[in-house]
Amino acid sequence: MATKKFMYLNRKAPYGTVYALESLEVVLIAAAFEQDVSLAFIDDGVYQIIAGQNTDGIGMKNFSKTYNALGDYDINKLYVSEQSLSERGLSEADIMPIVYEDEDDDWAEKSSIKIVSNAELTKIMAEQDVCLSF
Amino acid sequence: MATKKFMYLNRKAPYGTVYALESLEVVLIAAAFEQDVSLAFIDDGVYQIIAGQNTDGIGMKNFSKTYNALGDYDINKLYVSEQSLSERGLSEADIMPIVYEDEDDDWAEKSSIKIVSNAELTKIMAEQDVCLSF
Amino acid sequence: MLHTVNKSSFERNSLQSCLDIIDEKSVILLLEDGVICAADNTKSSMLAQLAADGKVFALKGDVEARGISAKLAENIQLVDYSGFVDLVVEHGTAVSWL
Amino acid sequence: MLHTVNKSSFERNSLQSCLDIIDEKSVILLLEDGVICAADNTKSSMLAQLAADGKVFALKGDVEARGISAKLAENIQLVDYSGFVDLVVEHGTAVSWL
Amino acid sequence: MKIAIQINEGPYQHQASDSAYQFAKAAIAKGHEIFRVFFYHDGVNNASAFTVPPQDDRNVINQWAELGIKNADGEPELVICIAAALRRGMLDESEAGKNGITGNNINPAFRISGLGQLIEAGIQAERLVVFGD
Amino acid sequence: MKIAIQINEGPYQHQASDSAYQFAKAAIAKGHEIFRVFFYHDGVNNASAFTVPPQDDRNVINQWAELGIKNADGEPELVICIAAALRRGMLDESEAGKNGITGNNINPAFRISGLGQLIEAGIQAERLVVFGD
Repeated sequence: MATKKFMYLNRKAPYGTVYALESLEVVLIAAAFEQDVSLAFIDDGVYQIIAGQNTDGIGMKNFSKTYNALGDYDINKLYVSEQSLSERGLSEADIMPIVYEDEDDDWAEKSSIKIVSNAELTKIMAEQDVCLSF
Repeated sequence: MATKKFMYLNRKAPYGTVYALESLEVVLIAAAFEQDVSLAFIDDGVYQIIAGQNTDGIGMKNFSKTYNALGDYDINKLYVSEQSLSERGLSEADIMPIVYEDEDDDWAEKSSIKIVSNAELTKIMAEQDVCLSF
Repeated sequence: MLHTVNKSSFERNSLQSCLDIIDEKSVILLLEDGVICAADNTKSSMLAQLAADGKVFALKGDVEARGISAKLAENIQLVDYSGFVDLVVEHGTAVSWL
Repeated sequence: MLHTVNKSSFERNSLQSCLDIIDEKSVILLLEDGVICAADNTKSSMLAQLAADGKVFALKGDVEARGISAKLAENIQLVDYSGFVDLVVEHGTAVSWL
Repeated sequence: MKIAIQINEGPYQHQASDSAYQFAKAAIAKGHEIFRVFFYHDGVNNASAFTVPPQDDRNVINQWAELGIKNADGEPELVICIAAALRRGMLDESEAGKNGITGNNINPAFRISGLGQLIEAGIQAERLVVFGD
Repeated sequence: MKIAIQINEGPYQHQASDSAYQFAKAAIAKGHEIFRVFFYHDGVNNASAFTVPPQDDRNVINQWAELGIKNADGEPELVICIAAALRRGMLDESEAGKNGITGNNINPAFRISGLGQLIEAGIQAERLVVFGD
C-alpha cells in the first residue's frame, strides 16, 4: 500500500465539543496503517495539548494523557501554531511534554512538539495528500 | 395564567443549521399561550428574514414565507439589529415585508419589523422575563 | 440579568454580541469553551472593565479542564455549579449567547 | 489545494484561519453559511485580493438560499455542486476549515 | 425556586447536556425544584435507550435518568420535543406505531411531548436556562 | 476519480449531510466513483432507521439510501463509525446483541465498522472531502 501524507487539523478546544477526543481516536487507529501522519494544532486547538488539564469539576473524562502515547505509535509530528499560542497568552512552556524515541539517533528522547510560524504551516499543509478536519 | 414577556433570540443564519427553522416552530406554538412575544434578529440571524430566499439549489425547505404568518398569530414585534444589518451591507429594504393588522387602529396594516439600535435592544432585553436562545 | 457565554472569543462572535447589548445591572458567566474568554490573552481587554466592576464570573470546572487556572485575567471570579445556580436565582432572566 | 469554508466570517474565525495558511496555488470555496463571506459587506476586504485573482468560489445554491445573489462582492465566482466536484478534482487535497 | 432548563444539543458531541446536568444536580442539592428539562433540536438524542458509552466515560443518558426529575403525578419531567424527535429518529412505542416504524428507542425516564411544554415551562418556572452549542 | 467523503454532523441540525449528499450525487452524475462515505461524530445519526421527517421536507436518510453507494461485493459503502455510534445509541442487530440492548436502529443501506475504514478511504480514494459544522 502506498504511503500517503495525512494531516489531522485540530482547531477546537477540548471538552466543549467532542472533536478533540474523537480526532485523537482516529489518530491512534491511523498509526496501524503506517502512513505519514502529522497533527496540526491551530486556533483553540492548542488547548488540546496544554499542560495541567483537570476535568474533576465537569464530570468528563480527561483524555489529555493519551497524547503521551502518540510517540509509542511513531506519531511524532505535532505542529503547533506559534500565532495561535501567542494570541492566547500561551507559549511552548505551557504545552504538556509529548515525546518520542528517535530510532535514527540511538533512541534519544525528543519532543514531538514543533512550534511553527504560519509560513511553515503553509508549507507543511501544501505537502499533504489527505486532510482530516474535526 | 400570568402573562410573561418572552424573547426569542435569533443569531444564526438559516439553512446552515436548523436553529432558525426550529425557533420559528416554537414561536408559532407560543402564540397559543397568549404571552407577550418578541423576536430579536441579531448577528447572522438577520439573514433569516431577508427577502428573496430561494432554496431550490440546496434541496432544503424554504420556510421564509412562514414569517408572514406571524401577524395572524398576533406576533408583531420583530426587532432587528441596525448594527448587524449595516455590518452585513444590508438595510431595511432588504428585509421581506412582514406585517400585521393593528386592531387598535381600525385594522390598519403595519410592519412588524422594527430596526433598533443596540441601546434600544438593551432596553427591550432588560424587560424580558424569559429568553429562549437557539 | 445573567448572560452566559459558552464559546471562545477567538472562535466566535458571541461574547462581543453579548457585550454590545448587556446593561449595567447585568453580569456575565463564562462556561464551557467560554472560559477561554477569561484567560489573560490578546482579547482580555474586551472584559477588563466589567471584570474590574465585579461582573464577570467563570465556571471553575471548565477553567480547570482547559488548564488555564493559573492564567486567568484579573478580577475574574470563579464559581462552581452551585455558584452558577446562585447567579441564576439572584440575577433574574438568564440570556444564553449560543 | 482546495480550501472550503462553511461558516460566516461574522460568526466564526474559520475564514481568517484559512487565509493565514493558504498558499498562492490554492483556491477557496465558500459553502453553507460560508457564502455570507462572499457578500459585499464590512468584511469583504478579507477576500478582495484573492477574489480579484480568480481564486474565490461560492456555491450558487447556498448563495440563493440566503437571498444574497444580488449582493455579492466583486469577482466571486459562482459554482453549482457539479462545479464543486470539478474544483475537488482539479485542485488536489481538500482542506475543510470547520 | 422553580427552574426550567432547555437543552439544544445531543449527548457527547457538545458539552451542553453535561453542563445542564451538573447545573440541575447542583440546583436540586440546594433545595430548588427543576420544574422541567425540555430537550429540543439535537437535544432529543439525550433520551436514547440505545447508548453504550465506553466504560471509562460518563453515561450522559443514565445521569439524567438517575436525577429522576418528575412531577407530582410521578410523570417524568425530562421532556423531548416530538417534532424534533420524529425528524431525528427518536420514537416511543406510541409514535413508532403511528408512523409504521418497528422498534422504539426512548429511555423510560424521558417522555415525548409537544413544544407547548417548553412555553409552559417558561411560564410556570421562575427561571429558564438554555444550554446549547 | 475515486472520491471519499467524511461527514461529522447528524441530519437536520446542520447542513453538512445535505451538502455532502448534493456533492456525492453530482460526482456520481459526472461519472466519478464515491469510494466510501464515512459518518463520524454525530454523523452516525444519519443512519437512523427511525426518522420520520415532516412530509413537506426532504428525507436525509432516504436520500443517502437511494444513492445506493456500494462496493464491488454489493456491501454498502455508507459506513458509520462503531465507537461514535455506540456512544450515541446507533446500533445494528449484532452490536445490540453484544451489548444487551433490545432493539436496533440502523437503516440497512448503511453498515457499522471501525475507524480504520476512514483511514483506508483516505488511502484508497484520490480525494477525501470533509463536511462538518
